[in-house]
Amino acid sequence: MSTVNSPRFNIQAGSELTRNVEPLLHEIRHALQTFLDTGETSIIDLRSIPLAPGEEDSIINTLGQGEVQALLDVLGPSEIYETKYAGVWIVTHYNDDDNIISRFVEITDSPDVLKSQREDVVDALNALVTELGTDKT
Amino acid sequence: MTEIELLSWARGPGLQIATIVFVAGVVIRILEILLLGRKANLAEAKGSEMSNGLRTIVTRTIPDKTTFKRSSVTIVSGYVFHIAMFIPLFFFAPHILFFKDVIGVSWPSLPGAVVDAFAVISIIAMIAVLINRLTNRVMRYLTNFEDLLVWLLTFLPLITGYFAFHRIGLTAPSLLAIHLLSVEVLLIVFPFTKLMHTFTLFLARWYNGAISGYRGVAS
Amino acid sequence: MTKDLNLKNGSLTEISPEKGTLGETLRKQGVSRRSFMKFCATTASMMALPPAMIPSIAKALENARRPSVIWLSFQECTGCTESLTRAHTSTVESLIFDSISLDYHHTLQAAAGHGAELAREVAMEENYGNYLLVVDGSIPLDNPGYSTIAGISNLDMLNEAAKGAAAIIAVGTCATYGGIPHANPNPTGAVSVKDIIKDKPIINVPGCPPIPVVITGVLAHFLTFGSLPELDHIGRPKAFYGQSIHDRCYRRPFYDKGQFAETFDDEGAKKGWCLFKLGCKGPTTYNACATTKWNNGTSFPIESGHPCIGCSEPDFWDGGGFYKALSMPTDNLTQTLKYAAAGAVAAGVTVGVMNRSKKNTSNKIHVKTTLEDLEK
Amino acid sequence: MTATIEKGINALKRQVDSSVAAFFSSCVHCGLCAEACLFYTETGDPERTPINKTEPLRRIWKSEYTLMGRVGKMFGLTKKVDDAMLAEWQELVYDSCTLCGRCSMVCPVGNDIALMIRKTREGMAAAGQAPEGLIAATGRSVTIGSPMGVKWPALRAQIRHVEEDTGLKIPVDVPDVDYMLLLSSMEIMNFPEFIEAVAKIFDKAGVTWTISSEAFEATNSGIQIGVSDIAAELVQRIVDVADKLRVKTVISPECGHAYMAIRWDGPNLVGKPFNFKVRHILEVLDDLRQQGHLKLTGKDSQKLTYHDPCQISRRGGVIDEPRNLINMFADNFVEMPDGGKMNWCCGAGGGVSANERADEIRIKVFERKKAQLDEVKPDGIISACSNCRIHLEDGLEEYNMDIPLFSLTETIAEHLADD
Repeated sequence: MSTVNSPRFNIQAGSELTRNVEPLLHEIRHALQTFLDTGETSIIDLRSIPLAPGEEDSIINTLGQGEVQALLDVLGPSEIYETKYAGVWIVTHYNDDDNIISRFVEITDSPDVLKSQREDVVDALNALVTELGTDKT
Repeated sequence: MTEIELLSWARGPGLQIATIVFVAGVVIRILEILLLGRKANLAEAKGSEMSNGLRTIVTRTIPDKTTFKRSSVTIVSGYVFHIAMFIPLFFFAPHILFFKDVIGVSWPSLPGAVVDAFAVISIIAMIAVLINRLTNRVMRYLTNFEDLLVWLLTFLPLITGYFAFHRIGLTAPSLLAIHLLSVEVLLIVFPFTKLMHTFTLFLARWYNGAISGYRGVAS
Repeated sequence: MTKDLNLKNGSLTEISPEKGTLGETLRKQGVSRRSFMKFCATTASMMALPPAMIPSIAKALENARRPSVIWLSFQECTGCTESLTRAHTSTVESLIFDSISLDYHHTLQAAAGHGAELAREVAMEENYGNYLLVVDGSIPLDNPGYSTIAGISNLDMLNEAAKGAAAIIAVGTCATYGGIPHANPNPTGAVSVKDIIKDKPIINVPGCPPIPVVITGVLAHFLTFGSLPELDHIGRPKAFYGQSIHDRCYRRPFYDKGQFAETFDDEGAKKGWCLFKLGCKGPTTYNACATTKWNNGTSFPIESGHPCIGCSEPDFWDGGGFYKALSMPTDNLTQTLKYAAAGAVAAGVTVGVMNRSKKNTSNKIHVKTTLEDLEK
Repeated sequence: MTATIEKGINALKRQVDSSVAAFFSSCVHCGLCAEACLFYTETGDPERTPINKTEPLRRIWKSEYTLMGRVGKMFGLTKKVDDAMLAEWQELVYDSCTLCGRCSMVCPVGNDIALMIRKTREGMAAAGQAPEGLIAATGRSVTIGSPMGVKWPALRAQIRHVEEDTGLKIPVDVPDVDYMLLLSSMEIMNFPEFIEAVAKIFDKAGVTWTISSEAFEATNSGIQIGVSDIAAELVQRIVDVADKLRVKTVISPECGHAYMAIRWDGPNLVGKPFNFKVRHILEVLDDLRQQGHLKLTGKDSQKLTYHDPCQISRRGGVIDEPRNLINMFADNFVEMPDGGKMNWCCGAGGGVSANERADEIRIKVFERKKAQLDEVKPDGIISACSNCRIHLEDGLEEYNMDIPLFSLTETIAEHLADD
């Protein structure tokens, strides 16, 4: 999945490198608590935080894999899955060349992008109508 | 002038000018001293000039017990400041690289945290040195404009170095440029002020030891 | 007329004479709402904006008007355009370019000769006061003949194009700070855009080349907010140039611990230790390489084992050599040291001789002191 | 009647050599020398800081022999040395310094400040800024032969007394002997027991010696006032006689600066090495001890301490010898704190005792010696300098301290074994 980020050098990956791994996990914990208390969702951009090679993997590995997985085909693939901690989702967007272009941790019951979008539903109806050749009116 | 241009100037022409003035000044000053010459002693010797002169260069580093007791503040602050200053100066990796580039010799560096700690100690000690200079009645009496100027010019590289290390206040190139410029000012005034004691104290101690040693006294 | 030119133009964008909103354009292209959301999320990430802003970005982008963009290339190597077109290979970033009307770019456009120049003139006229002017390359002030396009000197073309521009984006270190053409001894008298244009907002996107997402990020910001991003004291968007490479470098802990690679193939290099001693300019270089990375987020120079050369800073070419550590003097001090010392020995001996003759004089004029001489 | 500021400045110019230049270049105004100087510690006056006393010499060095000084002089920026300035410094250079050299031992950069003050006196004296008392003493030394005005008949009378008391013959003007004994006027006038002691010891040891009727005075006012020309003249008198009598060794008596003058400064003043050796009486006695020619009897169980005269110990190098000798007869010898080369001066050397104007401060700074003695609380003090001895007596009396003083040579004579 993340071959792009696998270390090329024998760098001792671990939290002591940038010291950002643990604080980030705690941030997720706080967000989950808030979500439970108030229903407020949050999104963390993994690319906005300096991480050493291997550290992103370390976060991903810690969060683990849960029950739900989805693969989207939207201008290149996107991958969404729930971690072993319910309510914590990993959203990874790839480009056509399967390179990660953005990656988020979402704390919510279901990431918005997973849902069918109103505009697309409208288009879908139109398309279905055209397909069936039925006049709406 | 952008900060990078300033940094380039400080690393290039600024450093050249400072080095020329510093090296030429120090060499001229030392020759100026040595070439004055000293008459050979015609009295029958009781001890050796050379060996005691060399000995005193080393031993004069340690104060005698009574003097230490009587002037402990001056001695402790002075020693702490000097020693703590030499650690960042000679054991901070970027500084070692500088020396390596100029004189071709290099040695192991100390971790940033250690260097930083000594820099802080040195800064505190320098402030103590200043306070002592302004409050100790003898030092206050002896202090002239040059003493204060030299204190300031020694303090600036330390404090700017500390700011550059921690990137406080300005952008990194500006901090680095200011640090280098402060060092260059120090180098330029060096040969013409009491900063020369860095070199001449070895001469002075040698003469003292030699004069004493000739008479059979370990000074 | 406009339509014809656009056809000849054959730019990266869909030819769209009416220039509707971005939302309309995308829908026409059959881009789904989900894709658009992905695009917005990625754009936010790219611009280093907090994810909470994604909905407002989506709204703004949807209603954004497609601006006319004129791209002028002066003394440059086309590396900036190459960097940008690499960015273009990824689907999402391409939307940014789909959302502008690139009316003139002499490397990318299909049109040639008088037609190409006419396209520029027409775009300038039609969008006077509203178009974005992108410049890569430096401008020679020495002899205008060093770099001309269609017989027009770079200086004249820049001055003319700048007049009607809403803003100017200087792309690459040449356009922002003079770059390699400006490097000592600067034979063409190369200068940057901001050295010439004083009365327009200029965004500097330095780098040799700049990070592609930084270029697209700045465009996205302009599209999203219709304004320029916040700039630092030398005109760079703070979102990308706010922190130094050193500050965001994953090798920073090694620097702090004093663990350095001494050569490119020693144990330290293999262990990924800090490259400061190999000349890394990370501490004085402000850019986003360490977080956005290159080649679709693959890595950045330091991650590949090479020190930062400081390409996004002014005069990086004249910094005393890429492999000379920052704390080293840029010139040969050893030589200076030797000459200064040699000269000083001569001067010192002269001073010494003067001192001695002065003392000899005092010895000569000294008359033996007797008892009578002790009182005035 | 012919001293001028120009002569003073010229004299100071002649004093600057590489050591002085190195010293002044190294001073960082740390003030440690003040704490080594009894004239500062006992008065607390910062102007009495040793290095400050060298200011006239420093100004001349700076303006005449340094690059910046030369440039500064062109623009009139250097501090001037003039009559008023020297007059202001006179009390510091003469009254507040015994040239004891303790400052030279503590200066962290190694400045021999005592030497610098000694050199400063050359300029002061040439400019007519020496104290009256010292000028008068110097005048007596040159014209009469002794700073106290002691002439040969007076010594001859003392010798006769000693001969009568001891039954020993004191050799006078005998050529080709091993030793020629010099005396200080103080010994002749106040402590003739010293002559007696030497006569007894030498008699037992069987050495050949003599006293010269032409040159018996060991002290040298020229050194104290700071006029090398006069000091050289006084030394030359001794050299001439010693050469004439072809003596092997000239003995400097129990006097500190006399030893400095003849032993260390002498050859340099007259400009050539001596044909004879110069030894302090304590060195001679210690030699005799080593050779087994000095046999003592009886041990003294009193608590005794030794006051190191500065010019003999710290400045002269005779430190171990007195201790070797004392241990021959003392059971309970105690060092003073800082004893040896770091001993504190009594406060009367370097011409201070010859300078009446300094009487008050001389007694004041004795408090330092008093503090040292208070720590040891000795039953007796031994020393080897009659100038120290006179002043110690003054001081002990002034501060109501009842401690007897002994001359080391005399004490040894008292312990001589009867074979």
